[in-house]
Amino acid sequence: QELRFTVWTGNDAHLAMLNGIAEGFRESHPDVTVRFETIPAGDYTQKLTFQIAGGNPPDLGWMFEDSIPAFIAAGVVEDIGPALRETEGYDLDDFSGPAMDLWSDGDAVYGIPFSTSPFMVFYNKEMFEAAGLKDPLAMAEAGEWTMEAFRDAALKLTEANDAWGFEFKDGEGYDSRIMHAIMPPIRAYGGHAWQDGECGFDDPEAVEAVTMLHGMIFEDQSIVPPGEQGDFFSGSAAMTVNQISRASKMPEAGFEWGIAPLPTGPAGAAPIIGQAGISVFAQGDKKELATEFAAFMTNAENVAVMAQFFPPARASVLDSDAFIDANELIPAEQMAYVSDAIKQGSVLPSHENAPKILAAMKPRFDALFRADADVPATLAAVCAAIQDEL
Amino acid sequence: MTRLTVRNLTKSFGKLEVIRGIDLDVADGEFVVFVGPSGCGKSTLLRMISGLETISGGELWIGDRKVNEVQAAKRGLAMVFQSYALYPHLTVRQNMGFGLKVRKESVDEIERRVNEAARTLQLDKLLDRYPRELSGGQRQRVAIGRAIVGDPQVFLFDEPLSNLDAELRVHMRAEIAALHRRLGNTTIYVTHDQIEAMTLADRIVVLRDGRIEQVGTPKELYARPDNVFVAQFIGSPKMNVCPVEAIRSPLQRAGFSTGGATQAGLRPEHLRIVDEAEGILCGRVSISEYTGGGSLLHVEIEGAPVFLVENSGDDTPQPGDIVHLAFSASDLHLFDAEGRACDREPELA
Amino acid sequence: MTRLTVRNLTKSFGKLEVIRGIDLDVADGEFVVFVGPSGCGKSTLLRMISGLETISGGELWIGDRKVNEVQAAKRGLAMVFQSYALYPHLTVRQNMGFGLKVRKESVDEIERRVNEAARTLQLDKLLDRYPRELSGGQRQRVAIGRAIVGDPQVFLFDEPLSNLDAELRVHMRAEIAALHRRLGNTTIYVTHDQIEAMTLADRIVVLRDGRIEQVGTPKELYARPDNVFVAQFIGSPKMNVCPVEAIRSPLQRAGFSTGGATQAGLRPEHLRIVDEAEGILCGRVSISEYTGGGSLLHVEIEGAPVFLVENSGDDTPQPGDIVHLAFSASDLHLFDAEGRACDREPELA
Amino acid sequence: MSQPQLATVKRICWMLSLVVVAIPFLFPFLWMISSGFKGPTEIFGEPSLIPRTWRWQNFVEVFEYQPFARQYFNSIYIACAVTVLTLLLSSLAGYALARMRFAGAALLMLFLMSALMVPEEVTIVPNFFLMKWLGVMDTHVPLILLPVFGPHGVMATFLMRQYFVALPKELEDAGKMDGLSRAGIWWKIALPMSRPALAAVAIITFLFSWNLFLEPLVFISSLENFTLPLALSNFTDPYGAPLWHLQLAATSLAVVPILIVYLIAQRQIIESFAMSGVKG
Amino acid sequence: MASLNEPGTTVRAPRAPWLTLKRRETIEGWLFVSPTLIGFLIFFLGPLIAVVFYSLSEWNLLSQDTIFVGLANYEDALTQNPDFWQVIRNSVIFAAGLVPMNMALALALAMALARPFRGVVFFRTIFFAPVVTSAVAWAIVWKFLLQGDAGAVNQMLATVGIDGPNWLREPNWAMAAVIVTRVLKMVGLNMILYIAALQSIPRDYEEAARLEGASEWQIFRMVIWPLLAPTTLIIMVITTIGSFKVFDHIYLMTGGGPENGTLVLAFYIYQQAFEFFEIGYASALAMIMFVIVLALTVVQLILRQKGST
Ligand SMILES: Nc1ncnc2c1ncn2[C@@H]1O[C@H](COP(=O)(O)OP(=O)(O)OP(=O)(O)O)[C@@H](O)[C@H]1O
Ligand SMILES: Nc1ncnc2c1ncn2[C@@H]1O[C@H](COP(=O)(O)OP(=O)(O)OP(=O)(O)O)[C@@H](O)[C@H]1O
Ligand SMILES: [Mg+2]
Ligand SMILES: [Mg+2]
Repeated sequence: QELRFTVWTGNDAHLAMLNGIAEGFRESHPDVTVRFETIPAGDYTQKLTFQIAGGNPPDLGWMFEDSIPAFIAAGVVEDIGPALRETEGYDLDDFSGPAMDLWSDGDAVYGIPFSTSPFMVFYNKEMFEAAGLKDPLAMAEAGEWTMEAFRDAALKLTEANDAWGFEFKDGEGYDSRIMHAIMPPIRAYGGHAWQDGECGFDDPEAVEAVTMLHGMIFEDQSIVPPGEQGDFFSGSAAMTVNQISRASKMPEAGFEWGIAPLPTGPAGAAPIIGQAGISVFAQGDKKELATEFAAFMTNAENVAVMAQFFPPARASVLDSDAFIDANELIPAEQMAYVSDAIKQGSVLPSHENAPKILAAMKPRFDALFRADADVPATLAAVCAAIQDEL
Repeated sequence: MTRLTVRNLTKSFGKLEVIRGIDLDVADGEFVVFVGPSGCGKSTLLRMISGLETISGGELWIGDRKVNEVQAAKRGLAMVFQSYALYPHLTVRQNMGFGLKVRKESVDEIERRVNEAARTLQLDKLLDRYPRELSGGQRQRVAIGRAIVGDPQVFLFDEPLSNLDAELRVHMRAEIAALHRRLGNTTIYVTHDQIEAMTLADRIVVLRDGRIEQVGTPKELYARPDNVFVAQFIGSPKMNVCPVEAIRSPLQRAGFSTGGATQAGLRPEHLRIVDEAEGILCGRVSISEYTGGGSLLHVEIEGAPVFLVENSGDDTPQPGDIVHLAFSASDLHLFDAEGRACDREPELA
Repeated sequence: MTRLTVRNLTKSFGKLEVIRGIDLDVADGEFVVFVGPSGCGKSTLLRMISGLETISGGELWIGDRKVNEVQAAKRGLAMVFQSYALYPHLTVRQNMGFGLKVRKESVDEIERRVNEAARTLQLDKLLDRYPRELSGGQRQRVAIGRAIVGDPQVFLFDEPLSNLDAELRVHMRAEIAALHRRLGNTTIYVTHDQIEAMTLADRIVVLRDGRIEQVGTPKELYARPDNVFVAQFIGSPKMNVCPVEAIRSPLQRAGFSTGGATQAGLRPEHLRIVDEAEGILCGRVSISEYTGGGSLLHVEIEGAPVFLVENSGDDTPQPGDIVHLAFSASDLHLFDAEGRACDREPELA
Repeated sequence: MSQPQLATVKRICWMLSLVVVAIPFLFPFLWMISSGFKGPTEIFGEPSLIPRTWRWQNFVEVFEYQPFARQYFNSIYIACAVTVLTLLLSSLAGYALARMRFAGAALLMLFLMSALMVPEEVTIVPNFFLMKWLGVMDTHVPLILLPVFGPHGVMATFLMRQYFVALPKELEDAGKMDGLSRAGIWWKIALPMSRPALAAVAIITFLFSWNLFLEPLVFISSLENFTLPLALSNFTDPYGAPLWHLQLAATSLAVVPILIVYLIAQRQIIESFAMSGVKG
Repeated sequence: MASLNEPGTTVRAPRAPWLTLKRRETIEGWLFVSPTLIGFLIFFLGPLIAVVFYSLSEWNLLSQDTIFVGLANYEDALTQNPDFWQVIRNSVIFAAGLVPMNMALALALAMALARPFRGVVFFRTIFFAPVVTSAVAWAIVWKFLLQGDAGAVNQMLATVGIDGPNWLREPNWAMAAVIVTRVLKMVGLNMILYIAALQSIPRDYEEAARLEGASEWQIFRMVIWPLLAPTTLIIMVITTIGSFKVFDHIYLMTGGGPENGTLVLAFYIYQQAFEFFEIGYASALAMIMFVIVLALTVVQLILRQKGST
């Protein structure tokens, strides 16, 4: 028998690891092979939908955090909760509560996060030294790594180096990564995107946070502005926000670097995590087998294996020294922050209408990211645009 | 048995009736030429015979087979087209052998017959050329060669010479005549050039507007046209036709009776320039066109349209000169109000 | 002052020399026709005169102005194209007024001149039609009308009649002649039809391969061609030419001296069918083509190529008949080995 | 200044202005090819047309990152299949519409022509379900069928018809007299004579298929079934951020061969466009 | 043998067979068109009719729920949805910008390159090259060249002292940028069509006009341009339809942004259907698009009818 498993990675190391896990599964199920199908991330949800609507669903698949609610709402992912609970030696409760929030509804479990990756600040040590600034990690330790400190650092970095102070995630903060750009400050200021069908972008906290970002971009000119390239990894920006998997890009970069937690704000620390889970599709004809494989893949042992690339959500693994030491690129003291962030972090806002909400938000945010934008008014417009979908 | 019989043949394109009931018998071995002005239906009629155009009404017999619904290729005829229609991507040899090949003749047989036809037409040396490498006359000959290899019962030609220059046309015309004499096939030939028709035909069919105006030998048509149309169509330059009224008194003076005729016709080559004494008609030369062997005079006769006069003498009148014209009674053609020729008793008697 | 003077004019397209040194004088009001086989450079020469083609070498004078480098529009000439080149999107009126309009003449003036030209050419009723709504002859007339409204000093025509059918060609030819007589402009006319040349020209220029073969009045060219080429080019059907050798003995018997000539030429219309006694040449009719007024005989004379003979008598010989041919001494053309005409003392004397 | 000198000056000005206009057409290609040799960091650095370091391994990585050779092949074979099928069907139908007098031909022509006015976007959704029903999702079948039978196929049919209408009819009549069947005439006479039109249709069809984007985007999901346009927009890291250096290297790889073919055949291409009825 | 003289009465005269030449032709004709016709019915006409039905329902692709809603989708688009009118406006602006620019440039290039001269092949090649280049490649490259300060275009403008805008970030400039780059991509095709048309205009017309004293501009304006009218019309129809279909270019260059400034109908349909999976709504939009394109084409064809009589 063959299980089709859609993933969005084409990375050889990732696939080797996945195939290794599949190989392990054959010990108990000798006649089962698992075929990992790569669908590029950009079109992943769309193609997956086509496969499902087209009557050709995979048995299992990776799911993005922002698309899972819609899939749950449409009833196309299987509730594997009961099966997991019955699985021997599978400790469902080992998964941290906040991490499971998105994937379960009461007792029903629609997916298991295999990657729970917090957003961290990557920074260029050399540029910090050139600007005569204290290392962010040290600031964090001292509790000084606040939004003000961040803004101040960015400005000084920009002035001291022939580079931007800060780059949004992958430079896509104005396009596909708007939420990654705005949510850390909004949360740090105590705001939220939406809750219970109510838009939060026009709350004072959010307005204040966005105003700060706007000021950094257009007054301080310390954040790479829209339409410009200021790639952190090629040394054109001093700081960026990203997930730790991006550390793999660092050896090429050729400068001293480090990672630090997100800066805190008036509302304290607000770590943010991005998630991806494994789901079993309701239309598949080998659902039981698929569920068994999902369980196998996310048992403690395999989660530890995957931890080399994907930060785990199992508390037991997170606390293990193995995890802390696992990443050869990141020193242990920095990994500790990662670990903390996973446990305390909350996922980015999601919604079953996420694609429409994002599409509705996008043009209003385009208007926001202009030098002469009226921040509160624009945010109000954002809320007006998305209210119907919430 | 390659008589060709046409009975009340009609053809309509949509509402437009193009052939309006043609009856015709072509004897075995006869060379019949269709002439007529452009658009009169010559090609359409020929194509109906060939099978390239469907028949709307009437009957078409080739030999004793009714062929109305027989496919073109199965009627046993061959056609030579105005543009020659040589396949540009095939050599002369392949062009000529094409029909045989389609009919699945053996390679040897094809070879034999192509060579034979090529010899007949002196195409031996050109067999491996492509049409584009041939001159107009050679193409024409290949087109004929292609027609004869199939050994057809009937040959059809649609203006085969109209793409050639004047010189070559005279030459190829003679060749076609020679070929017909040699092979003796029944032949139908379409042209709008009446000289070609005259020189080639056993019988000429004059068409007009989808109807036959007259059928006869070239001589009959030239000497005794049935009507004004044929009279003007056959002969070049064309017959001068004028109302009898305009020249009644000169005619009467000369003793020609005009009966009930309303129109009189005189061919340019039948008008002689004579002394005032002998002259029947008199007019002023408006243009005199020198043609080498002679000259063509445009003569203005009072009350009548301009007369063309062929003058082969060396003493060419100049424009402005007054000339006197004579002709013999037998050369005067008379037509009634409908344009039909009036019986000419003197000759019938 | 609209003489046209051409001095050693040459033209090359890249390496290809197309016009190889032409000298020519056209008098004021003269009608000069260029003839020659296809590709000989007639159009090119005309276009060089018009200014549409640049001049590679030599000089071109219109009146007493050297115009080698003068723009086409400023040379004061008008041209009628073979295709007529009527603008399909403009009415006849607009077509005729086009040149005046681009030269910014006043609307009234344009109106006046177009109407005048239209009257001259009987186009009054057609002024609001589009070219596609006109017959060939009418288009031709509009093309001429367009040329005359500009009141040019010189008219240029490039095969203006070659798109018309035979009948119409005869008619339009006469019209052009009449027009020229009326307006009297210097005119240069290109054609490859020698009958057209003969009937229209004051003088004919025979071109061959970019060079002038002969210049002269139609009569001169017909009666005294400078060389075989001109002899065969002028006259239709073309002159029979054969080696003197082949007919030396009959000629000598008849008392014609051939001098040092190697080729002899006889026009078909100058050969008469006579009794055996009078006959100079004797041959067998291979084809006899009836042409209404007479017939065209293909006569095979032993040792010589086939002779064409025009026979206007009514007693047409049949194929196979033996005929005897006679001609007068003045109609015998003699040429030397290079094809140049030999002086004929009898006539010079 | 004499006339020839004036002409020379005019010519030079003329050429210069053409060169200026040509820049926005040419520059993207130069830039693309040069960027294909740059490292990921250099692309964003100081712009220069000549790479500071030539990074040849981009072109190796292109093939490692995804089955690019396979995708390249997919595009080629799909485009070939579409082209051959389109030529075949459009010439058949175009021939019939131009040459055969059969009841309903005129109406049929109008009917088909209406397709020219309907963008593919309109019918893609039902076609999606049709393909699902046929069980050919994530195969190349839709990418072949839809161009052949969609508006583009109709356009090709129309072009072929226009050309056939203008072809001299006598050759076909000759074929008929020689005993060829209709199909024989079409295959042995009409087709060989319509090479310019076939070439023009082949070129537009090949390009059409080669550049097809929406259909593959909708119908293809697995990497090894991708066609080039999809593959090109798919040089992203696992999180969706573009890998510019690879993308541009791959783009060069996709564009350059076509350009070379075009350069070699450009005279014929222009001629066949000119000779075929493409001009309308 | 007597009967031979009267063919109409011979015993051998067969009755007219059923398979007359005319019937044969009809059957063959339909056989020839049948592959195309059947494919057309299945893959084009059928789907087109289906779209009409889809457009009357609310249908989410993911959940596969279908509810018949009548004309609600149309109502929503035409009266409720503010984006819709912006999309229509964008499409119209896009077409209104692209079509004239494309045609003017194509004609200008064709006029320059219709007659042979040294280097003509080189230039024709350059102008046609983008046509044979994949739209994806073209969009990707231009997206790069048009970046804010770092992009090659602005760098070049900077050398002549112009401070270029942030092309793809400002709605109006973004629209201009997608139009211009699309024109650059496609103008070669129209150029070739115009060249073909120009070459088929007999030179006589031009020469006649020149002889009559017309200037180059007058020749173009009064002779060439009117003669090109049929070609111009065809090109206009094709280009207009094409401009409404543009999807990939915008998808890749701007994704419809910024501020929906380049969100055109084709892209919007795609988004509704394949990003939001709103099949019913997308189908209604598709029908609207169909009607618009149809109307434009008919208007243009009517203009042609008027122009030619
Ligand atoms: N396929 C057709 N459809 C409609 N009308 C046609 C068709 N073919 C010919 N006709 C019309 O039939 C008439 C006769 O045409 P036909 O070609 O037989 O004339 P023709 O005598 O051969 O003329 P020409 O000397 O110019 O060749 C013309 O009026 C022509 O317009
Ligand atoms: N633009 C050109 N480029 C190169 N060669 C040319 C050009 N125009 C004419 N020729 C060549 O010049 C020669 C003379 O051409 P021209 O058109 O003057 O002949 P013509 O006497 O008018 O012939 P026709 O009777 O066929 O019109 C021909 O060999 C032709 O091929
Ligand atoms: Mg005909
Ligand atoms: Mg010429």
